[in-house]
Amino acid sequence: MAVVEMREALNQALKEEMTRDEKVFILGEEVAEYNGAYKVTKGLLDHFGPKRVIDTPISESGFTGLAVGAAMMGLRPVVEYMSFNFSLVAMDQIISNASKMLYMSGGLYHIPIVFRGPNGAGPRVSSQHSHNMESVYAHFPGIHVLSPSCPADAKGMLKAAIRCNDPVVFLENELNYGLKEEIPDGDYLIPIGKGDIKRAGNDVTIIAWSRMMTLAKQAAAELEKEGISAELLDPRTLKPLDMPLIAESVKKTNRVVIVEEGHFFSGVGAQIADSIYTQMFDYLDAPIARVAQSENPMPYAANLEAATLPSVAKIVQAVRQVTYRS
Amino acid sequence: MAVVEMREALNQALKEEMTRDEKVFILGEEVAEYNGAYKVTKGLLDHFGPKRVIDTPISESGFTGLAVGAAMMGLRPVVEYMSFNFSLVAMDQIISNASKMLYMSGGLYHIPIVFRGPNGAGPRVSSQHSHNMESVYAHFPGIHVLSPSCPADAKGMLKAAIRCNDPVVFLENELNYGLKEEIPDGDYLIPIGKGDIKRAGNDVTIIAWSRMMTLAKQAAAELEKEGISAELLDPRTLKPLDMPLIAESVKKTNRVVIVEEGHFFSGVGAQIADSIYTQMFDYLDAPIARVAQSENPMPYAANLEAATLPSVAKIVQAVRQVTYRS
Amino acid sequence: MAGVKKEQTRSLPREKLVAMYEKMLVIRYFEEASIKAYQQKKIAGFLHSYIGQEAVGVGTLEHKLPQDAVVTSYRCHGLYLALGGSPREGMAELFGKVTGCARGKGGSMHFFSQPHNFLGGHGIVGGQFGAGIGAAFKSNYDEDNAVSFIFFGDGALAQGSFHESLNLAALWDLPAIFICEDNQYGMGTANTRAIANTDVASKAEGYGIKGTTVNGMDLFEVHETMRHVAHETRATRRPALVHMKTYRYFGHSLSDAGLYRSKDEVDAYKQKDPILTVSQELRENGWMGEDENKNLQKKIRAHIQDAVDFADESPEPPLEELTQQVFRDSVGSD
Amino acid sequence: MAGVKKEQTRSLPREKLVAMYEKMLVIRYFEEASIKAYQQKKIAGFLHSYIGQEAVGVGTLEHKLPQDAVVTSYRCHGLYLALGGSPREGMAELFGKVTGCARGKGGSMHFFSQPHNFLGGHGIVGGQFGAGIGAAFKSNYDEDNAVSFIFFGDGALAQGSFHESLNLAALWDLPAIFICEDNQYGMGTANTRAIANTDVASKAEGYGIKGTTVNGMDLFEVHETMRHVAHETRATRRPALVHMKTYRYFGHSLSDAGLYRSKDEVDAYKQKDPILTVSQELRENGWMGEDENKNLQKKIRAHIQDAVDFADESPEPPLEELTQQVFRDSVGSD
Ligand SMILES: Cc1ncc(C[n+]2csc(CCOP(=O)(O)OP(=O)(O)O)c2C)c(N)n1
Ligand SMILES: Cc1ncc(C[n+]2csc(CCOP(=O)(O)OP(=O)(O)O)c2C)c(N)n1
Ligand SMILES: [Mg+2]
Ligand SMILES: [Mg+2]
Repeated sequence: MAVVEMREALNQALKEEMTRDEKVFILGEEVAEYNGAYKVTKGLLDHFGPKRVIDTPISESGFTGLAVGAAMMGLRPVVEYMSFNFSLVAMDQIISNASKMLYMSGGLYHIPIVFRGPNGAGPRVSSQHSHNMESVYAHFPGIHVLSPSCPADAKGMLKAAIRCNDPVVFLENELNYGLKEEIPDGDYLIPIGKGDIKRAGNDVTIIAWSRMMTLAKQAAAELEKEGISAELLDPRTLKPLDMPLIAESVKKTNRVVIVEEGHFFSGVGAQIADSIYTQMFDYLDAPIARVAQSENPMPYAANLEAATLPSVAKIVQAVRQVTYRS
Repeated sequence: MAVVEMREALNQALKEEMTRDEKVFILGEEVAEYNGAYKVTKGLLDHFGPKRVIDTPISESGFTGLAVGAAMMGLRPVVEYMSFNFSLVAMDQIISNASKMLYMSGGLYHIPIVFRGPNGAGPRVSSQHSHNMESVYAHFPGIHVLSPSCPADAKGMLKAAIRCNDPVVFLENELNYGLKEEIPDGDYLIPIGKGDIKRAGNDVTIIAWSRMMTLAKQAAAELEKEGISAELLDPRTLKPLDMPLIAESVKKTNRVVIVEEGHFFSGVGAQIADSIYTQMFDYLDAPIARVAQSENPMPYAANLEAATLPSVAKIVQAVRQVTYRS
Repeated sequence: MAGVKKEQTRSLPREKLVAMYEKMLVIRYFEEASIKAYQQKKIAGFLHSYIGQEAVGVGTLEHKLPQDAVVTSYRCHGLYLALGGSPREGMAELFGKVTGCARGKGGSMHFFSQPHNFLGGHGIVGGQFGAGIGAAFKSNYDEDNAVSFIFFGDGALAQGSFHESLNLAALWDLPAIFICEDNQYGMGTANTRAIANTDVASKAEGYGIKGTTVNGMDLFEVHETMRHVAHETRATRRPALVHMKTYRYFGHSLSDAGLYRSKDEVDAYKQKDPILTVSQELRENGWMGEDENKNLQKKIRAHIQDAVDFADESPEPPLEELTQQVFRDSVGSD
Repeated sequence: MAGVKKEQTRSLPREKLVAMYEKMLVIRYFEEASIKAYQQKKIAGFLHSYIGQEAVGVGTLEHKLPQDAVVTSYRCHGLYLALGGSPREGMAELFGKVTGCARGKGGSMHFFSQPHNFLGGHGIVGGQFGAGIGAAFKSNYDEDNAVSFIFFGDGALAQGSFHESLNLAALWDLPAIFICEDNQYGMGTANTRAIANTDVASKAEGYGIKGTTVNGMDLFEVHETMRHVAHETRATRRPALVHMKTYRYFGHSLSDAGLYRSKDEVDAYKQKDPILTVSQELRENGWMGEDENKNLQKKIRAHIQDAVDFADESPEPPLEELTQQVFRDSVGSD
C-alpha cells in the first residue's frame, strides 16, 4: 500500500488505462506540455506522446464536441476541463449530444467519454469560478456522475469510469488534489454505483462526498467527544445512487444529515433526501438535515467565503439538531 | 374579462410593458418579421418597430451576452429563446454573468432581463428538443424562475417579471400557448414568489405547474368521482417557492403529490418535497409521491412519448397511493 | 473553383450520371411521400424537407469512401438516402416504428446509419460540427485516410461552434470538409439578416484554409468541384470550407407557411431544378429517352411506396424499450 | 495603420505624454505592490498581472469618452487604473475589504467602476464579449454616440463567443472595438498552438470589417492608431478588430512558474518596455529630466503605498452582506 496524493492516484489511473487501451486519449487545456493546471496529467505527454495527450485551445464546446465524434467512431476520450465552471460553455454538447446519442440513435452509437476536472470552490476564486455542477449533470438521463473523496477511491473510480461505455461526469476538487492517503497496489476498480461506509456509527448517518467527506470526518471526531456515534456514508457515485447501502445505514441510525458543497435548491442532497423519505419514511426519527452553500454566489472576501461554505461546525450543528441534542 | 389564448396573454403583457417603459425591448430568433415561432410576439414589430423588436441570428450565447451588457447600461431586455433547449448554448452567459453580476460587482450592476420561451416537451420533437430546464436554473442563486399555467397568470407574471430589476427565467410551454381562458381586464401584476390555489380540496394537495396543472385539473375531476377531494396548488414561481402557501395546504390535507413534466433526479419536485418534509414532517400522513418523466431521453415514437411523460392516470395513481386507496 | 466549365461536366460517364439522377429521384420522391404522410398525421413533430437541395448531397457524397464519416443537421433525410440508407428504415423512422433507422426513437431530425458512418441527424443548430471534426480526428488517430463531410445550414454560420470547430480543424490538420448548404434562409430569416458577410468562402482565410463557392443547383458543378476538394483534403489533411448556394422549395419545416419569400423567387429556382436539368442533359445526350425516364421514375416511386407500406405495417417500439438504450452498460442499481 | 511614423508620435503634446507616462507608472507600481501583498498572503485566489501591457490600456483608453464603455478579462487592474479607477479601492478589492471597488465580493478578476462604465473584470475566457457589444447596442439604442472598448486575450480568439459577438456587431453596426491583447500565450500555450491563423487582423474580413495590427509595446503607436480607430468607429458605427502585439512579463497568474518560455524571450521584451521607452523619449525631448522623473516615480510609489495602507486598514465586509446584493429587489419569501 503506497501513500499518494489524490492527483497522483488520478494520474496512475490515467496512465494504467491509457497503457491498457490504445483507444484512450486525453485532451484539455494545459494537460500536455504544462503537465496539467493541477498536475493530474503530469508526465503523460512524455510517456504517451502528443498523439494521445493533447493540449487544446480554449474551446470547451469545440473539443467536447470533438470528443463526442471521436467516441462515435470508436475512440475513448478523457476530456479534462481545467475547472467544471468552464463546462458551462460546453453544456450543450454534454447534455444534447453525449447524453442523448445512444438513445436517439436507437442504440447505434454509444459514447464512452469521461468528462473530468475540479468541481466546486477553489480557494478565494470568487463568483464565476466556484460552481458545483453535480446536480445539473445528475438531473439529465444518460450520464453517470461520480465524485471521489479520497485517493484510493479516486483511482479505482476513474479506472472504472474510463472503462465504462457511457458518458461519465467525474468531479474532482482542487482542494483535494493534495490529500495524501494509502491506496491499494496495482490494478483495481471501484464499480460505478457503489457507495462506501467511511466510518461506522450508530446514532446518525452523515452522507457526504468529495471534499465534504473530509469535513464530515472531522465532525465525526468532534461528535465522538459528545458521545454521538456518526456513520459516514460516501455515495461516491451520485447518479445512480447506491440506495441499498443508504437504506441499510438509515435503518440502523434513523437519523440523517446530508452535506454538499454546492447549492441547496434542487441539489443532489435534495434528491437523496427525497429518496430516503420515500423509501424509509417510517425509519426516520427526525427530519433530515441538509448542509449546503448559502443562497448567494461565491464571494471573494475571506470571511464571507468561509461563512458561505459548509463547515465542520455546521455539520456538527446539523447532527445535534437531528439527534435533538441542541 | 376577455377570453384569450396563452400566447395572446403573453403578447398583451409584452405590449403593455413596452408601451409603459421605453427601455424594454425584445430580441430573439424570428420574434420580429415572422411574428414569433409561436406567435407570442405577433404584431410587436409593426407596433414598436425594428429598434425594439429584433430578429437575431442563431447566436444564443451572443445575444444573451448582448442582453447582459445592455442591461448593465440601463436597458431592460426581454430575451426570447425559440425553445429553452437552445438556452443550453447560452448557459454560461445566464449562470456566470446574468446571475452573478450584481453580487460580484458589489451591488453596482443589476441585471433586469427576462429570459423567456417554451420549456419542456413539444409534440413529438424527440430527445434534443424536450428539455425541462427549471431545476437547472433554480439551482443557482441570482435568478428567479417563473412558470405560468394559465393565460391570466401568464400575463400578470410576465408583467411582474419585466418590471423586476433582476434576472428572471420565464418558462412557457408550447402545448399551452393555445390554452384559452378568461383574463382580468387591463393592467395587473402577479407578484414574483406568490403561488395560487387553483382548486380547493381536503384530502390531498397536488402541486403542479405549467402544463402539468392542466393534467392535474383533469385528475382532480376524476378523483372527485372516487370521492377524493384534491387541492390543486400552483407555485407559479418555482424559485423562490411560496412555502407559506404550501404549508397552509399541507397542514390541511396532510398528503402531497408533486407533478413535474421534467426529470425526476434533483428536479424542482425534489426540492419542494425536501422543504415540505423539513418544515412539515409531523403533518404528513404519508410519504410524498412524485410524478415526473421516466429516466430516459425523450423518444420520438408516439407510444413511447406518451409513456415517458406524466399523465392524468399517473397522477390519479399517485394520489391513490398517498391516500392509501390503491 | 468557380471556373469549372460545363464541358467538363460532360466528362461524367453515363452510368455515373444515371446513378446520381436515380439518387436524386429517390430523395425527391421520399420527401414528397413523407410530406403526404405528415398531412395524413402518420408523421409528427418537425419535418424538414430536402427538396431543392438534392444536387448538393448527391453530388458531394459521390466522393465518399467507406471509411469517411458524414454528419448534418435535422435536414438529414436526403443525405441518409444519398449515402444509400434504406428508404424503408428511413420512412419507418418518420412513422416512429421500431423498424426505423433509429428504432423510432430519433424521428425526422435524427437519422443515423452506422454502415455509412452517418453520424446523424442533429437537432441543435451547429451541434453537428463537433461530431464531424471528431470523426476527422479519429481518422488521423487511426491513420485510415478518411475525411469527414460536415453539412450545415447558412444559419449555423452564426453559432460559436462553427468557429471553434473550424479553428480546431485548421490548427490540428483535421481532414474535415465544412459544407455550408446555403439555402439563403434560416427559418424565416434571410441570411443577409443573420450573417455579417454572406460570402461564406471569404471566412476561410481567417483560419488559413481554402474556401470554395459552388452552384449547388448544378449537379455537375457540385460533383466536379467536390471531387477536387475531397481529393485535396484527403491528401493534405487540411480542412476546407465550401459554400454551396442552393435553395429549399418548401418551408423551413411543414409548419412554416413561408410568407417571408415570394412565389416568383421560389419559381425562379424551380427553373434551375437539379433533377430537371439532369434529365434534360440525359435526353440531349441521348443517354435516356422519354420512356426510359418515365419507367425509371415509375420504378422509384414504387420503391418509395414500398417504403411507406413497410413503415405503415411496422410495429411501434415495444414499451419495454422506453428505458432501454439509455446506457450501453448496466451499472449499480440502475 | 501599421505605417504610422515615429515622427508623428512626437506630435503628442508634453502634458498628454506625461499624463500617460504617469498612468503607466501607476499601473506598474500597483501591480508590483499587489504581487508583494500576494506573497505576504494578504491577497489570495488568482492574481493576473498587467505588467508589460501598460501601453495597450493607457494608449487606447486615452480616447475613451465619458459615455463609452470598457470591458475586459480577469486581467483587469491595468484598465481599471488607466480609466482613473482609485488605487485605494482597487487594492482594497484585492485584499477582500468592504472598501473595495466591488465591496470585496469580486476580487482580483472582477474589478468594476460604474462612473467609468467599466463593466468588469470577467473570469470566463470570452465571457466579456457580450457585455461589450451590449453596451454598444445601448449606445445605438439611446443614440449617445458612445463606443465600446472590448479587451480580450489571444486565447479568447478560440472561443465561440468571439465569433458570435463579432458577427452580431458587424451585422447590426454596433460601435464596438475588439482589442485583442495578444501577449502570445494563453496560460502555458503559445498562441501558435491555439489559433489556426495568428494574423488576428486577417480575421476581420470574414465579418466585413477592418482589421488593424499594432505594436502594443509602443505607446505612441497605440495612441495614434487607436485615435484613428476610435474616431472611425464612433463616426461610422462599424465595429473594428485590433491586433495588439504585446507581452506579459510575469506568469499567467502568480501560481504560474512560466517554464514554457525562455528568459531570453522575456528579457528581449523588457528591452522594449513601454515605460522605459517613454521615459527615454521624455528625457531626449528635454520634457522631463532625471530628477523630475525620480520625483514623479517616488510620488507615485507613495500614492500606491497609501493604497496598500488603506486596504490593510479597511474592514472586511460585515457578515450580513453575505446574502445581500444577490438581488436588487426583494421578492416573495426570499
Ligand atoms: C441552437 C439552436 N437555436 C435555434 C434552433 C431552432 N432552429 C432550428 S432550424 C433553425 C434555422 C436553421 O437555418 P439553417 O442553419 O440555414 O438551416 P436550414 O434549416 O436552412 O437547412 C432554427 C433557428 C435550434 N434548433 N438550435
Ligand atoms: C471558458 C474558460 N476556459 C478556461 C479558463 C481558464 N483560463 C483562465 S485564463 C486562461 C488563458 C487565457 O489566455 P488569454 O486569452 O491569452 O489571456 P491572457 O491571460 O494571456 O491575458 C485560461 C485557459 C477560463 N477562465 N474560461
Ligand atoms: Mg438555411
Ligand atoms: Mg494571452
